[in-house]
Formats: sequence, structure tokens, C-alpha cells
Amino acid sequence: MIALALFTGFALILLGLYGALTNRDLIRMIVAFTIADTGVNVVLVAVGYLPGRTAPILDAAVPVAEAAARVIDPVPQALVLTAIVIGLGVTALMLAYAWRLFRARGSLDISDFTELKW
Amino acid sequence: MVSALWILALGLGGAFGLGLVPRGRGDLAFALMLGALGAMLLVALGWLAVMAGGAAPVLITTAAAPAPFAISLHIGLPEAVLVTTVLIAGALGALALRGALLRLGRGAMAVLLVLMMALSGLILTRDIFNLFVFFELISIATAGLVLLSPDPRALAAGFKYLVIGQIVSILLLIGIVFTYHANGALGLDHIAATAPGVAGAGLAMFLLLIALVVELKPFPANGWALDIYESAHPGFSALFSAGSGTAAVFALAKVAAVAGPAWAPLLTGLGLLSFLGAGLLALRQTNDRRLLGYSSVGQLGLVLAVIGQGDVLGEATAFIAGGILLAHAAAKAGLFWLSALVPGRGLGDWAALRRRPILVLAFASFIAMLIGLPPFPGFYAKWELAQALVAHGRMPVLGSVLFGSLLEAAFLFRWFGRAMKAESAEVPSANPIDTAIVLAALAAGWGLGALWGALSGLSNVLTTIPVLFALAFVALEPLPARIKNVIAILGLVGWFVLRLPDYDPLRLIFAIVMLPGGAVILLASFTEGGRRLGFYPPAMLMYAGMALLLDAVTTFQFFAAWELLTLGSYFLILRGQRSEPHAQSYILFSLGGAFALLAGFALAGQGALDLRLDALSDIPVTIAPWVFVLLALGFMTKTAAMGLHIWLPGAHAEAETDVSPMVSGVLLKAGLYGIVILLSELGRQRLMGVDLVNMLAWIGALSAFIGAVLAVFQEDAKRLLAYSSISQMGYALFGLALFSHLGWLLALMFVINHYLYKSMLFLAVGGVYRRTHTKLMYQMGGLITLMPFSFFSVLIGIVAMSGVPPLSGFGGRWIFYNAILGTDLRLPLVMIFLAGPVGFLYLFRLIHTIFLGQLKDPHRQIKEAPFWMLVPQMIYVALLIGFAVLPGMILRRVDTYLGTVFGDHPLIWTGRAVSSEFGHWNPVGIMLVIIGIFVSVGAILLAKVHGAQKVKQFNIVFSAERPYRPETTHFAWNFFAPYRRAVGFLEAPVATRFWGGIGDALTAGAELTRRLYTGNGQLYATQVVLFVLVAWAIIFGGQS
Amino acid sequence: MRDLHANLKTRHALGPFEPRRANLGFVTVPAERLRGLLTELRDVHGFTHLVLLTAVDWMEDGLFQLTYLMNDRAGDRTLGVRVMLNRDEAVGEDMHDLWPTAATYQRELKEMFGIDFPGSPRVDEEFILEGWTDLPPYRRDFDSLAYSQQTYAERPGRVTHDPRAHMKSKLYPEG
Amino acid sequence: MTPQPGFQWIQILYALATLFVVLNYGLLMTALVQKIAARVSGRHGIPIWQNYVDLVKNFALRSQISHGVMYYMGPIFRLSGGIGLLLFVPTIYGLPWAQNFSFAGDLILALYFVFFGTLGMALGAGESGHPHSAIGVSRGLSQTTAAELPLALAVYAIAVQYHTLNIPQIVAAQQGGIAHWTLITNPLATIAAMFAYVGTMMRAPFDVVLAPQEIPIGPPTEYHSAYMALMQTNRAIFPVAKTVVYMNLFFGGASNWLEFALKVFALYLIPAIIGVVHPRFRVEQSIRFFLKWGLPVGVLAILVV
Amino acid sequence: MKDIDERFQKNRDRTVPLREELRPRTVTTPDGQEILIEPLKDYFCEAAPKVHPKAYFQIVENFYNWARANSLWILGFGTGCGAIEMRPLMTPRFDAYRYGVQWRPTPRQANLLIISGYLSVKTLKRAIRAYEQMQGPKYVIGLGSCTINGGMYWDSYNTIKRLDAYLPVDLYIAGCMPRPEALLAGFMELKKLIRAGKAEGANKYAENFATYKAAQKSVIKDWDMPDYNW
Repeated sequence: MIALALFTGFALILLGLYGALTNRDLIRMIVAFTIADTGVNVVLVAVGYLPGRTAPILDAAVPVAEAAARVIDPVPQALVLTAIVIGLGVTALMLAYAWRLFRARGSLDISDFTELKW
Repeated sequence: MVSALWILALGLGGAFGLGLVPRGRGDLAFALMLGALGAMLLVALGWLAVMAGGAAPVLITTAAAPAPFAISLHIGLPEAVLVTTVLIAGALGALALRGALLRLGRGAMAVLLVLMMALSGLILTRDIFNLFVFFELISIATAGLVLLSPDPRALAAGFKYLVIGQIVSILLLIGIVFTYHANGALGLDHIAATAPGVAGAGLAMFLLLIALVVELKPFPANGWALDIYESAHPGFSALFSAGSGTAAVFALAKVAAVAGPAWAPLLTGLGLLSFLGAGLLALRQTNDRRLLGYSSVGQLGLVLAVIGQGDVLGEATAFIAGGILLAHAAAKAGLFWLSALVPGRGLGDWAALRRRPILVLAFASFIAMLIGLPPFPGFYAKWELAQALVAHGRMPVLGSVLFGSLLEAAFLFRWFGRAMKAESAEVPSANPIDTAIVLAALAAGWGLGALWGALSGLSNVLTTIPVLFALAFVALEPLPARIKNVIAILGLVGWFVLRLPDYDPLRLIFAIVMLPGGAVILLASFTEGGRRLGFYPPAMLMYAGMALLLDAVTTFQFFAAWELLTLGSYFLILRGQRSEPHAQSYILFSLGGAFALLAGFALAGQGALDLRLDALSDIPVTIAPWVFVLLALGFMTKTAAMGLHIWLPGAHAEAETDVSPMVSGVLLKAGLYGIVILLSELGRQRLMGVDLVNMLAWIGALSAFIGAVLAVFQEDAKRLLAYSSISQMGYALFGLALFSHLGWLLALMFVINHYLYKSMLFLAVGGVYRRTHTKLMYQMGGLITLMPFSFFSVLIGIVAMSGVPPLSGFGGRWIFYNAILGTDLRLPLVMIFLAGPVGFLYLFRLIHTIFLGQLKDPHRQIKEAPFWMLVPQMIYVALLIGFAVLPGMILRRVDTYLGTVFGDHPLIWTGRAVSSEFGHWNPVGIMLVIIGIFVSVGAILLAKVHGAQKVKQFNIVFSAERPYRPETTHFAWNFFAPYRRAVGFLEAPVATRFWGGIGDALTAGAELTRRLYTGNGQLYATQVVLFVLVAWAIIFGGQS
Repeated sequence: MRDLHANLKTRHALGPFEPRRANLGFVTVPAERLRGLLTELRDVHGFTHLVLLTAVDWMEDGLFQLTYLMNDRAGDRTLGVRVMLNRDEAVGEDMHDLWPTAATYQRELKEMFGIDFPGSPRVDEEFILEGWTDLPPYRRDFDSLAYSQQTYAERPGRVTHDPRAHMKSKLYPEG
Repeated sequence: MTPQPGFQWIQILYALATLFVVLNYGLLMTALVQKIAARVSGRHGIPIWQNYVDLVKNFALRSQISHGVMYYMGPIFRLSGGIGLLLFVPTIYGLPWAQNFSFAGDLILALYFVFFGTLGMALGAGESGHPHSAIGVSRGLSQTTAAELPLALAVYAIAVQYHTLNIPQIVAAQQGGIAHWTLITNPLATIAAMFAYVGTMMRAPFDVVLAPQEIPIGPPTEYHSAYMALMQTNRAIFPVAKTVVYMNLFFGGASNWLEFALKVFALYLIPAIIGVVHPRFRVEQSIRFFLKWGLPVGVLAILVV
Repeated sequence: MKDIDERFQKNRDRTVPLREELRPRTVTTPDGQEILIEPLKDYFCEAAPKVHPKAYFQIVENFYNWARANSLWILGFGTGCGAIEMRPLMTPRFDAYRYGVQWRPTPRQANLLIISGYLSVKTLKRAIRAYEQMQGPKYVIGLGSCTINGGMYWDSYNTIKRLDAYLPVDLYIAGCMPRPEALLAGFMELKKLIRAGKAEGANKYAENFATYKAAQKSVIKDWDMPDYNW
């Protein structure tokens, strides 16, 4: 189960990276990065997962006293939440950039923006 | 003390608070932002004060829980210093960005505040996930602030930056989660405390580290960052370099400290790769901001390498890395802010700065800070780094660092030289706020220099009287040149008188040449009117270096003085009209030589931070030869021994009229002084069966001969004199390498004689140049009647120099023969013998083609050289004649002193005559006999031809023809054509080709490597991925 | 040679052929045809060498005659091309582009005969005379003896004999 | 080494006497050598007193011109160089009044004083502004650089051999028969020195400096009358003085005037004889000649001594 | 045909312009000033030759004259066919050296100028320059009939016919061409003249300088330097 999740996560990351490194279209690159981000999040969750435990939500089902033994590690979950938020911000920023680039240059091809080099 | 959390809270609060400011009230928003920044800075300064007072570091917890359950921050002295630095940079940066910020409104200001908050957080936090969050915040803020740039290309740069940010964040996150998985904690202190539990922890740590390394924009995975540097608003680039770079390095340092020494080689390697690669690439760079970007990359790489070497540096790491980092922050921020004042983007466009000398001072200071020249922190850092590295046998690392520094010097001085020489009609912006920001960075740099000097535990360069005296001339710049000249002369003489009782006779000889000798040359500077901006500070810096050199008792003092005189003389030489390329090669060779000295001293020190010079004689036999080689290389670069000489002709020839004698007559002696120290402390050394002192003798003889031959073939009078200096220094080197009483006496006599006649000749030729505006000898001719005094001094100069009795050169030859008769070193003698008459050739040419022969039309009404230029010449004439008749005045004391050194007394002084084991020399007798004969013969001739018809230049027997024009009648060009046909093969520029080949290879490498940066963001991303993979393969490849 | 003449005659309006030897002959050509003829002779017929360029003063006819003597090395033949110029305004055509040596001859002709060759290099500079102020000395209206008598100091007492009468009286005093 | 005897006023008279003897000897001897050279080519040759006549004639010329101060100085330097060289070296070994002014310096002084006249002459010729003078100087200096080299090496070799630079001591060490001469005891040094001797005597094949047919007469092109006379005087003294140095160093010196006359004449004859049977070298040829043949001998001499 | 055209009159009006390199010109000095260069004035000494007195005592003068007579230094300047006749004098057959005669390559050091044949105007100019550069006392020998009365060049438009009109000739050696023996005999005659104090050509030239110069300039129309070539 963990292995599968880990595998899925890494597969998504590689897929995303591959996509980002091979697609020249800005939007496609952004999408690819989103996929990779998702993969990272999956990996994060998978690493924190402990078989047979429940979500780290302290409610009636999981009393505080048993929490340490019954819930999975809450830290990766917290990380994932943060990472998702940040990923959202970054994606939004990239989209904003893509939009402004398109407006300014009329192109979405990353290989068109090479006036800065050497 | 308020909690350091307030720094973050104020930043965030300010950012949110900006949202409350009504739209259209940009000024209010800006004030609020500045207020927030100021408040953050106040808190940071408070902590800095506390920490500097010696308080213990404080761990700050958040969410009222200790570390494993919550994020903790840590503030100690380094954090306080860095946060303060970053915030100062931020506050000044905000001012620099004010126009753009006001244009874009409160949103941008909020982003700036967030950036500053995130940078502070990055420095303070002890939690790796928190690191990630701050990195992402920085990343987002950076992408936002890049948009401040008026440059439309910045858009694409920002996008590329974001793409890389994504990759880094993926790496970082995976690294973080696996680290957490392995260690069960996110706090750095806990990771360090728990042993890595799970396999794969290594990979996790690798991912973490490599992600942080990529944040430092390492070569070659850094094209994206350079685009930012080039296109962003310079105010932001300053922040990006000084703030983000600094913070990121510190974050890496924190993680690296946790990761343990196993990762040190990786960090060192990547750091050095960056340092060298960036330096190489910058060699071909033409855009100022991109060049600064490369420089940032290189400097951060250097710091990374220093962090990687933390295991051997120990306590000193903070001092060294901090020194480099802070100097870099000040210099780089200052340079980016300066670039905002410069209208053009080419390197030559910085010529506009020349219209505001204070900015030139800033420019020069920043460059010196980046290269690590005294008195800036990088200098102390480099010294300690070298000591520590050598002590632990890490010579390759030291070698790379020094080579990288040389590359850095190459591109920075190339830039500076171009800025000083290029034509520019542009005027730099005169905005007072922007200027004030630059000056603030300048003040910070100098302040740091003083601080680091005080902290170093070595002698503080900035508090020595000569340096302070030299720096005082910066303040005196508004005064007229003549007043400054008086002060300078008084200073030199005064210092000499002050120090006189402490000099032993050996040092006295050098001191006489360097201090009062320098003062005599300065007499010629009275010719210059106006204010002569930029002349006295470097000149006095050079003299300060020489004064300190003579006073130096430890290796550090010696080295610091050496660097000072090098730096001062570079700026002096650069003042010449066409001297830019020559000054460039001068500084490169000099710094190369200085680095050889640094390595040599470090090797000798064996870990001792500072070593008394007289302790050099006690170093172990195993390393002594290597120390000898390194030091000898360093000193011979200064004396321009054959092979290391190619900088000299241009540098001496193209320098200003009164600078040429300074750098030739005086400065070269510094190298000789070094060799004297070297030989007297280390004595004879053998390396792989070769007697190194004999080797020196060979090099000296070769220099003496080839230098003379090359001088014969020069058309440029000053170049001729410059090559002659190489030859003369060769003689002196040979004399020293004879390693005997008489040999040293010979060398010391050369020190005095060469100073006298070379200064005189350079001044005379300079005076002629002043009138004729040419240095090409064949364009002159027949000036004897118009410039009789100059002719006379050249005449005396060449008689003295060629060794013809009765002038002082003969004494040198006499001692020379007596010295060599006692030596077994016979083969190099042949070359010395060859060199003697060859000297005659070029000297004759000098006097003949300038003063004799046919007077040219444009020169018919030329006046004698300016009075003040003649004054020192006539002083030299008097001294030369005096020294010829009474050599005992000085030599006798030195002779006695050398007797105590070598324990023998080969010369017997009876009255005014000298005799040796082999022969005798009666200077007064020679003078009287020659004068007697000369006057008698002259009287006979005069009695016979007193009524001779005085004729003019065309009244010559010209095969009964009438000469066509003076130009066609003056035999001067390629004067020694037959000699060239016979020995012209010696002219082959072997050394020039060799060094030129190295230079070409480097620039070709740079040109080739530059092509990596195609500007395609996707390719950059691929490079980053490949970079990570290769690093991974190197680290883990060996293990599997 | 005759074949050559026949070949060129009509095209270049040549005058009659005047043979001297089997491999030497002269021909006269109108001035405006000169360049074409010389060029063809040089480039087509192998007369690559300009042996000399000289002039004759036909004062009585009011003409200068220029003679271009050309040699065909391979064919061992020499051809003299003559062209007549008006003596009053003697202007020849500059040929130094065909044979660089022509420039030197033209300078000499300018100095000695006063025939101008516009365009010829340095044609107006002194050639061998320095500071000459009179008529060009090779023109027949310049009288060398008269000039010499009017210019150079003479030693009195010099007697000039008619060589024929003098030698006769010396060798056969009795008649 | 014992301190040298000091100076007494009578030495000036002694020096003048030596000068007088050497001047006359030089004038006659050079004429004699010229006569010999003439006889080699089947001519009668100049009268033996011709040098005196020429000297008087040149002094007696009525008009002179001057190109300037250095032009005046040139011949003065030249003659002072010749006389000085003569007077800095003891002429006759053991003859008290022929020790000249050798108290002032040793062999090194003589070696370097040779350049005194050359330098002054070159400067004087330079001021005349004549290109041929400059060309001659250029050639002369170029050739000298290579020609003097073997002598420097030979001097070093014999200084090491005799462990002194003092000329009387070197001569003293050679007394007692021909077997004690440096010629026999150190033939390599002698040969090396003779290269220099032949090379600096301004005779074929090393006389391209003057090259009368090519650059009229080289440096002295503009000189005449009394200037010329001084130079002629020097032409009589200087070769003799130089030969004296060589004689002292390599050929046992001279202990009386007759020996002096014979040895100097014999030595002087060497370049003369070589000269009459050789064509002229170009400058670069003679430089290469000295580097190829003179230099190795000299190097050998300093290595084996 | 008649020998001479009675109507021919030489052109007496035209003058030769000064050569370009001798014309006054303005030159910019290194300091940017414009200065006037007058080559004739600036490059050449303009003084006139002086008459040099004999030695005060006759006996000294006689001694000097003896030395002068026995030390004849010839300027190696050959004009016309006589240049060839002089060379054999150096050979073993004639060996002029034994009479104290030798050849010098520069006029400064020579005191005997032998004009060895016809002189065209152009060469005359050079001969005069060379003569003037010799130092007095100096002597001139005219060799062959061309120098005496023009010889076979009696009607040449460009050759002078009488040398002594232009230079103070001490001695003529007649013949066309005189053999080397004649030259030797001429030297002996010259020696006699010198010893007798009669060879004062240099002083004669200086005394009558204006006349000589006028005669020279009537022939040499472009004497483009100061009158006396020092």
C-alpha cells in the first residue's frame, strides 16, 4: 500500500518533470509542474502513513490519550497542507507570468524568450 | 529585549498593514513600509548589540511548545549579524527601489516586506520545513519584485526563475520528508542529535543539500539566476545578491553543520566549481549587471567552499566565511546601486563615473572588497583560509581558491580599467538618495575592513600610520595638486626620519631609495597643476605599502604591505593614457605573485596564523625548498624576471611621466627587498637536486641578457628603459644569488644606482615626451641644443649605466668582477658578460636618436623640459657623480654590515681607495686622471678650432647632394638592423606567447562555456536536473 | 611580317609596310588608331616588349614623328609603329598602362621635345635636366651651339677647323 | 693584496714621457705595417714618416666647421680614451717610470675604459647629424658586443688562474721564459682573447664599420682638420695601448722598451696580416662568427681554468 | 648647312621655381602651435666663406706648406672619362701613395679636388657643393681638355667649357685623356706650387666669392641653397 502510494507519487513526479522539461508551451509546463507537485504531495503523505492507523483527527473516535498509538504521524499531513497552499500560490504566480508574457510577446513558447543569455 | 520573532511579525504585520492604506496614497504606504523595515532593523540591531556584547545565543520557541512539536528559531551572533545585514540591505534597497515601488503601489511594497521577513526567517529558523516555507516565500516574492524592473526582458527571467523554483521545491520537499522519515524530526537540532535511523537518510540529506546548493545558483546550473541579475531592477538585484544570497548561504551552512563532515567534500567541490566557473565565464562578459551576477555566483561558491572546509577551519569558519560574505554583501549591493547611476549597460559605459570622483573611489573600493585586497575583510579571511588549508595539507583547495581569485581579479580589473579609460559623454545620475545609498555601502565596506582587521588578531592594516596618511589624501583631494605634493613629500621624508634609527644598513639602503628617493621623484610632480584627482591617494598608498614592507616583522605584515603597494601602484599605472591593458597584466601578474607569496607564507607558517620573518629560517627542511620556490616566484614577479616580465614594459612605458620613475626606480626594489629577505632567512635550498639559489642566478643572468637584447630593438624610448629595467634587475638578482658578501654588495649598489639613473632617465625621457608628445625615438632627433639639460642628464645616466669609468656604474662592474671571481657559478656568467656591451647598444640609441641627429620641423621651437622635472634630474646627476667619487659614503656602512652577515671582509678601505683580494679601485684617482687628460686634450683642440664656423643640420657631406628633409636624413628607425639580423631570433616572444596562450585558452574556454546559457528556461531546468544527477552520481557512484 | 601587315591593314587603317630586314619593318598609323593597334600587337601578336619610344622632329613639315619599336621575342621580329603628331600642339597618347616603361620614355620626350603625354606618371617632373629654362633642347629650332655660346664661358683662342680641310692639309701638306 | 703606492707629482712627467714614446712608436709602427701591407700587394707604399706629415697637415688646415658641443667633445673623448687606456696600464714591467697611473685601478678599469672613447666618438659623430655616422656607429657597436665577449671570458679565466686582477702581478707571474706566458699556460684563454683582439682592431674582415666605399667612412664622416688630427693621434696610441694590455695579459709583458717594441709590433701584425688576405664581413656575419667560434673557446677557457 | 642659327636667342626671362621641400611652410608643433619653417634659413648655415690668413711666421707657413704638399688627400669624385684614369694610380704600377697622395671618401677630409673630365651643369652643381665642403687650404686640378676649353663638348647645350670660370683651378693637365703618368706629373707640379705658397685657391675663391657665385648661377639656374654650401 505504502509502496504503491510511493511509487505513484514518484511516478507522478517524474511524469511531471518530464512534461515540464519537454513541453515548450508555458501552460503545459505549468500543468506538468502541478502534476509533479501532486506527486510530491502523494509521496509526503505516503511517507507519513502507518498501516492500520487512522487519520490524525482528535475527535470522539480517537481520544487524546490514545492518539499517539492510533493515528498516523500528523506532521507530514501538516506539511502537505502547507505545501499545497504554497504550490497553489506558485502556480498562480506562474500563470500570471504566462499571461503577462503572452500579452507582452504574443507567444507562449518558452524557447522564444531567450533574449537574455550568455 | 523584544523577541526576535518581532522581526518576522513586524514584516508580516507591515505587509498586511499596507493593505489598509488607501489606494493612491503611495507615499503613505512607502512610509509605512519603511517604518516596518526600520522597526525590524531596530530589533535586529538590538539583538546585534546584545550578541556582540557576548550574550549567549537564544532559542526561541513558537506555539508555546519546545522544538519537536513546534518550530524554533535561534539567534546568536552570526544570525544577528546576518539579519542586520540583510535588513540594512533591504532598507537601503527599498530606498533604491522607491521609484518603482511607488509606481507599482502598496502591493509591491508588501511583497518587499514579505521578502525581508522571509529572508530574516530563513536565517533565524531551525526547522527544515520552515526553511522550505521561507524559501518558497522568497521565491514568490522574488518573482513578484522582478516585475519592478522597467526592462521588458525581466518577465521571461522571472518565469525561468519560477520554473527552477519548482524543481528546487520538489527536491527540497522530498528531501525534507525523507529526512523526517529517517530522523523523526524536522528541527535541525534534533536531526543533528539523532543518528540517522533509516537507510536512505543519505539520499534524503543529499536532496536537501543539493536543493539548497541550487538555491545558491551554482555554476553551471545558474543561467536563470543570471537573467534575473541582468534584467531586474538594480535595486532589487542588489537585494537578490546581498540579501537572498547571504541568507541562502547561511541556511545551507546550518543544514551542512547538521549533515556532518561527510558532505564537506561535495560542498567544497561544488563551491570551487562555482567559483572557478563563474570567474571563467565572467572573463568574456560585456554586460555590467550580468558580470556582477557571475561575481555573485562565484563569491557564494567561495563561501560554500569555505563552509565545506569547516572541518579544518574550525572556529575560524565564521570569521572567514563571514568576512567574505559581508564584504560581498556590501560590495555587491554597492555595485548594483552604482549601476543604477550609470546610464549605459556596457562595461565601458561606467566611464561616466569619472565625472564624479567619489563614485570612482566607491567603485575601486568595492572591487578591492570583492577580490579580498587589504584593508577589506576578504583579505584577512583569505589569509586565515590559506593558513588553515595549508596547515592541513589542502593545497589543491587553496590552489583553486587562489586561481579563482585571480580570475575574479582579471574580470573585475578589466572592467575597472575599461571604465577608467573608455570615452564617455554620459553623465551619471546625480540623485542624492541613490548616491547616499552607494556611499552607505562604501562606508559599510570600510567599516567592516576596520572591524575585521581588529578581529583578526593580526595587525590591523587600517590603523597603521602610513596607510592612514595615504587615506588622508582622499580627504585632501579638493586641495591643489602642488599643496598635496608638498604634504606628500613632507610625509615621506618625515616618516623616513622618524624610522631612521630603526633601520639596519641593509634596510636603510632600501629605505633611502623608497622614501626620500620617492620624495625626490615627487619633486617632478610639481609640474602638474590643477587638482590631479586620483593621483595622490594611490601614490601614497604605494609608498605606504613600501614603508610598511620595510617595517614588517611578520609574514602577515609583509604580505599586507605587499598587497597595498601592489594595489596603489596599479591605480597609479592605470592613470597613463594608453595603459589600460598593461595595468591589467600588471595587476594580474602582481596578484599571481602575491598569491604565490601567500601560499609560501602559509606553507611556512604550518598553521601558525602569523610568523615572524626571522622565524622563516627555522622552518623544517622538508618544506623549506617549497617555501623558497613559492616566495621566489612571488618576488621575481615583482622584479620582472625573464618569463614573468611581460607586464613590465607596457606598464612602465605607458605610465605617466612621473609615475614611470616611481614604478621603475622605486617599486622594483620591493621585489629585490623580498629576495634579500628570502635569501637571508632561507639561505641555500635544494629541491630535487637543483640548487635553487643557483637557479636564481641563472634566471638573473637570463633576464639581464634577454632584457638587454629586447631593449635594443625597441622604438619607444620608455619601453626601451623598461626593458633595460628587466635587464638591470637581472643583474641585481644575479648578484644576490651569488650569495656572497661581494655579490650582495653588488646588488645593493645596483639598488642605488638603478634607482638613480633609471629615475633620471625616465624623467628625462618623460620631459622630452612632454614637449614632443611622442615616445617613438625615430620621430625625435637633434634635441640637444633645445633641451641641453635633459641631454646632460641622459648623458650622465648612460655613462653611469653602461659602467664606463669614471661614473658610478664602473664601481658596480668592479665589485661584480671581484664577486664572480670567488664563485663557482661560471656558465651564467657568459650571459652576464654578453649583456654588458648590449646595454651599451640600447643606451647609445636612446641618446642618439632623441638628442643627436636631425632636428625635425615640428620640434624646432621646443622648449627645455619643465623646471620641476629638471630639478630631480640635476639632483640625480649630482648624486651620481658624488656616488662615483665617494662610493664609500654609503657602501662602506653596508660593507661592514654585510661583514657581520657573511663573516668575511673581502674589501679593504684605505682612505678613498678600495682594494680586494684581486685588485684595487681608486675612484678619486680615476676621476682626477680622466679629468686631467680630458681637459688637456680639450684645451689643445679648443686652441686649434676655436674659430670654427658653426653650421646647421643640413650642412653635412651628403655625397654632394642636398639632404631632402630631416625625416629622411635621420638614421634612427630600426637602428640596430644588423644586430637584429644576427641575433633577432632572441626576440621571439616566447613568454608572451606562453602567457598569451594561457589567456587565450581561458577566454576561449569562457566563450565556449558561455554557450551553455542559451537563454532557454527549459534548458536551464534540464541543466539543474542534470547537475543534481551528476552530483548524485559522483557522491553515490563510488559507494555502489 | 607582310602577313601581319595584310591582316591588320584594313582594320587599323595602316599605311604602307616598309620592310628593312626580314624581321624588321615599319608602318605608319593614324594617331586615333594607335592604341587599338598597339594593344592588339601586344596581346594577340606577341609584341610584348616595347624596345623604345622615340621622336623625330620634322620641323619643316610641322610634324613630330613618334616611333614605338616593339619586339616579338618568340617570333624574333621587330615592328616599328610610327605616328605623326602636329608639332604646334604636340600631344601624344599615354601608353604607360600597356608598358610601364613607356612612362619613362614619355617623361624624356616631354623634357627633350616638349611633347606632352597627359596622364603619364610624373610627366611634368624634371627628367635629366635640372633647372632648364629654355626650349626643349632636342627640338630642331633650339640651336645648341648658339645656346652654348650665349651661356657658357669660353676660353679665347680656341680655333675650329673644318675636319676635312684640316686633315687634308695635315696629311697632304703639299696638296 | 698590498695597498697600491699612492700618487706623486713626478708621475705626471713620467706619464708624459711614456706617452711621447708610445705616440712616436705608434705613428711609425702603423706606417710600417701599412708599408708591409703595400708590399704584400706589390706596391712601394707610403713613406715611413707619412703619418707625421698627415698629422701636421691636418693640424695646419686653416678652416674648420663645428656641428655643436658634442661634436667638439667627440675627438676629445676619443683621444682621452686612448691616452687613458695607455696610462691606466703599466707599460713596461719593472720599469718604475713606466708604471703610469696604474694606482687608480686594475685590469677591470682598463677593460671598461676602452668604451670611453667609443662612447664619446659615437656621440660626437651623432651630433654631426650625418646618417652615415649613425650607421657606422650602429655597425660598430653591434659588432663590438660580440667581439669583446671572448676577451671578457678570457680575462675572467686568467684572473682566476693568477688569482688577481692586478696587471703587474699577472705579468710577474709570467716571468721566467716563454713557458710561463699565458699563451702556454692557458692557451684557450689566449685564443679567445685573440678573437677579440683581431675583431676590434678595425681591420678586414671586421672593418665594415668604416666601410669607406659604402658609408664614406662611418662615424668620422664629418670630422676634419684638428678634430681629425686628434683622432689620428688616437689611431697611433690606442691600438698600441690595447696591444699593451693583451701583451701584459697573455704574452709575458715587456721588461724593456725593445721587448715592448717587438712584441707590440708582432701582435699588431696579426690583425694586419689577417686583414690583407681577407674580404670584409658584414656585421651580422662577424657577430655570428664571434658567437660561433670566439664564444665557445671563451666558455671552454672559463670552464677548464 | 650652316653651323649656327644667328637668330637664335636663349631665353633669359624664365626662372626656376623653388623646389617644394625648400619652400617655407607652416608646421604644427606638438603643442598645437603653428610655426613657420623656412628650410633655407633653418637647415643651412648662411655665412659667407672667409679669407684665412697664412701663418704669422713665414718659416711656419713653409713648414705647413711642405706638409700640405706631401699629404695630398684627394676627394674620390669622378666625372667624365678621367675617373677611369685615376684608378690605376692606386695600383702597383703607378702607386701614388708613395708621394703622400691618398683618396678620402668625404670632402671634409680631402683637400684636393680633381675634376676628371667634362662637367655637365648638373654635375657642376655637385662639384661646387663638394668643393665648398672641403676645408682650406684646398686645391683643384682640372683634368683633360674638356675642363680647359670644352673639348669635344664645345657646342653642347649642357656642358661647361671652362672650369676656372666657376672654381679656382690651381692646375690643368691637358690631354684627351691624359694618362696616369701625366697625372703623377701634375701632382708633382702641384706640390711645387703648394710649397711655393702659390696654391691659394681657397682664399681666391673667398675673395672673389661674389664673382664666382654669379658665374656659377648664370649656368646653374636652380642653385637652391644658400650661396656657400658649408
